[in-house]
Amino acid sequence: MNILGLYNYWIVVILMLIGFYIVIAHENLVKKLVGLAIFQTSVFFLYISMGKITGATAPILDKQWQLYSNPLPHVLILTAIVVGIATTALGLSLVVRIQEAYGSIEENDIQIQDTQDQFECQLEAYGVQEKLTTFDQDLDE
Amino acid sequence: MGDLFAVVMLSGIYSLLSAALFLDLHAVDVAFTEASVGAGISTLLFLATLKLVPRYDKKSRYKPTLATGALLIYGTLDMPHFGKADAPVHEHVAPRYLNESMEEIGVPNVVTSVLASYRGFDTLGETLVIFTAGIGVMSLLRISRQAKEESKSKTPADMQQQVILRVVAKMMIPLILIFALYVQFHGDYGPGGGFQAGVIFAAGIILYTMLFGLSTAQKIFNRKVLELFTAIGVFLYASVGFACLFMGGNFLDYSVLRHDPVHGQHLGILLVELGVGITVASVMMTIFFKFTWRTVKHKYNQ
Amino acid sequence: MIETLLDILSWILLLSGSFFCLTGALGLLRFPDFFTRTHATGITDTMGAGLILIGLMLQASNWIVFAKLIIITLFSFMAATTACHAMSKAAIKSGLKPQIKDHPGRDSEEQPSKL
Amino acid sequence: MYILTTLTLLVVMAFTLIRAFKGPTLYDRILAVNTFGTKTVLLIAVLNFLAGRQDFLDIAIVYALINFISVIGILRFFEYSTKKPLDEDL
Repeated sequence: MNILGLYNYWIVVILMLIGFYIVIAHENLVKKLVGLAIFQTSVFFLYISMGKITGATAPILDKQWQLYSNPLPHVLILTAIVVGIATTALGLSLVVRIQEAYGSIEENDIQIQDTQDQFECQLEAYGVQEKLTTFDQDLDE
Repeated sequence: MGDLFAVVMLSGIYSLLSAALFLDLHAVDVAFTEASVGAGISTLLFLATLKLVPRYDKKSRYKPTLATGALLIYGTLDMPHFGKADAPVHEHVAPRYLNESMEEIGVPNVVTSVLASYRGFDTLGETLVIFTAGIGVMSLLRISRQAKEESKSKTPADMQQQVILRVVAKMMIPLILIFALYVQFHGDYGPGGGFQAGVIFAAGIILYTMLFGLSTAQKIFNRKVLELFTAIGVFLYASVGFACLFMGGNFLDYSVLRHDPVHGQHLGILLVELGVGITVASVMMTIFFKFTWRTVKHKYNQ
Repeated sequence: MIETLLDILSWILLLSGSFFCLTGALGLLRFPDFFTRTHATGITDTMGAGLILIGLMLQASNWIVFAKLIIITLFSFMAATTACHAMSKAAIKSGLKPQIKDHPGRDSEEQPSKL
Repeated sequence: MYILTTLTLLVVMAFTLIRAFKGPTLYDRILAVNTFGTKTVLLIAVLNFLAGRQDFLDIAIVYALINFISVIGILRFFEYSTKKPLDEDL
């Protein structure tokens, strides 16, 4: 009983880890953003569930009620949600630009292209003329 | 699940469900925001992005193991129990907000009074973050004027075939806009306020855009108007703060705006919420329009 | 007397509304293809939601609650039915065919999954 | 009585969720999302009455609106991506 009273934090931890797993494990950038949103929501749940008082009511004052839940986490999370959508929109527009620049939104493809570009730049800087056609095959292996 | 459309739809369901959970946790204002922002606008933005990126992912993934979870669970063992009234969270400033805000501010919705008055400076910062994000999206998804002119003549009125949908939407859009205004100005007495109202207003315009075409909607909400309103909202908020300074109070201390401090607080909260609403609505519309222009351009470049 | 009557009436409405919602969900889960599923949920959504909301209206404590419930009812009537119509239309247009008796071999699992 | 209705709605939502996960075609998923939204509106309305405070029905109205808008959005963005020619007289 003593430990079971903490179940709200466990839900938060599980959600947080799901979001974290998605952000780390998936290479697709859109999926990463979805994972980030889930991570964000878990933090919201942490705050809101800490503010709840059993038997109380929502913090809109009324003569019939005496006990109210804590309004402070609500304020913090309300603004956080709107800021969250703004940052998600920014992330999505970055994804769109990445798709236009690289032709892919898989992290691995992007990194391969980056390394390739860097390598070619260095070759140019050192004055190497011949093209290393085997480079792509090396990366594929 | 390799289909990103399915992923986005399931995340929309998740958002709906989490808003219901917020309601159960007594956070009505948060549930309101999550319902309009998370389930509505966020899903639409993800869908608009999916128009521009490949729809299926490559199913390549790492397999990390997460041992952090066990540590986090161990860390929760010292936390106060769920729903207890004597947790440390409830002891610092919350009692003051709950007990004295009625005399000091005179607004029944404590969340609104904390948001707009007690922590008004904080909210000014959040509004600025939204403003900055809007500018960021504007500059990232910029389209040259020439490309815009080219595609403007070709923009179809989308969903032309859906006659019933258009008729029903014509009935609903005015109601949505009126409801947004109700949420804006009733936020002192019930759940609601500038953030939610802005998002709902933008959602109404977005519905119009989806059904009647982007160029039709942009006859009123064109780029210049939106940019102007984005700035006006923040400007209104900050200028209320400076007006308080000039009248002899602190920054964003609305009590000095009128002779009666409570009336001053009412006026200040009204103006500040209006500023927030204007900024949020125009930033959301700007972001959606930018994404939609990209899809139109993308479609005709193929 | 009147209040007891209203309570009983609203309970009946709430229960029958929940029953309709449940049948609709069973239909959504068990029916073979998309169009039959639309049929199941589309009809019972309107009926069940309407009954539950009318049942709640009888319990409203003041007229603002009553008016808000009426607004919700109107919205959900318009929105749910229109959305169902739009969905079926879009599905037909995109080439999803209803399962017809003459082709017994076709199952919902064999529908083109790329849609 | 409210509790019974709430529980039924939760069961209904669970069924809908299963369909959203399984859904062989994308339209099944859209249908599931729409049904889920309608049921959430009902759930919130009933929860209001269950909690004894009836003045939060605004949230249910927002849900009804947003659900409609997002379904239209899904259809609209999805309609684009089908490359087939659209039939005019349907």
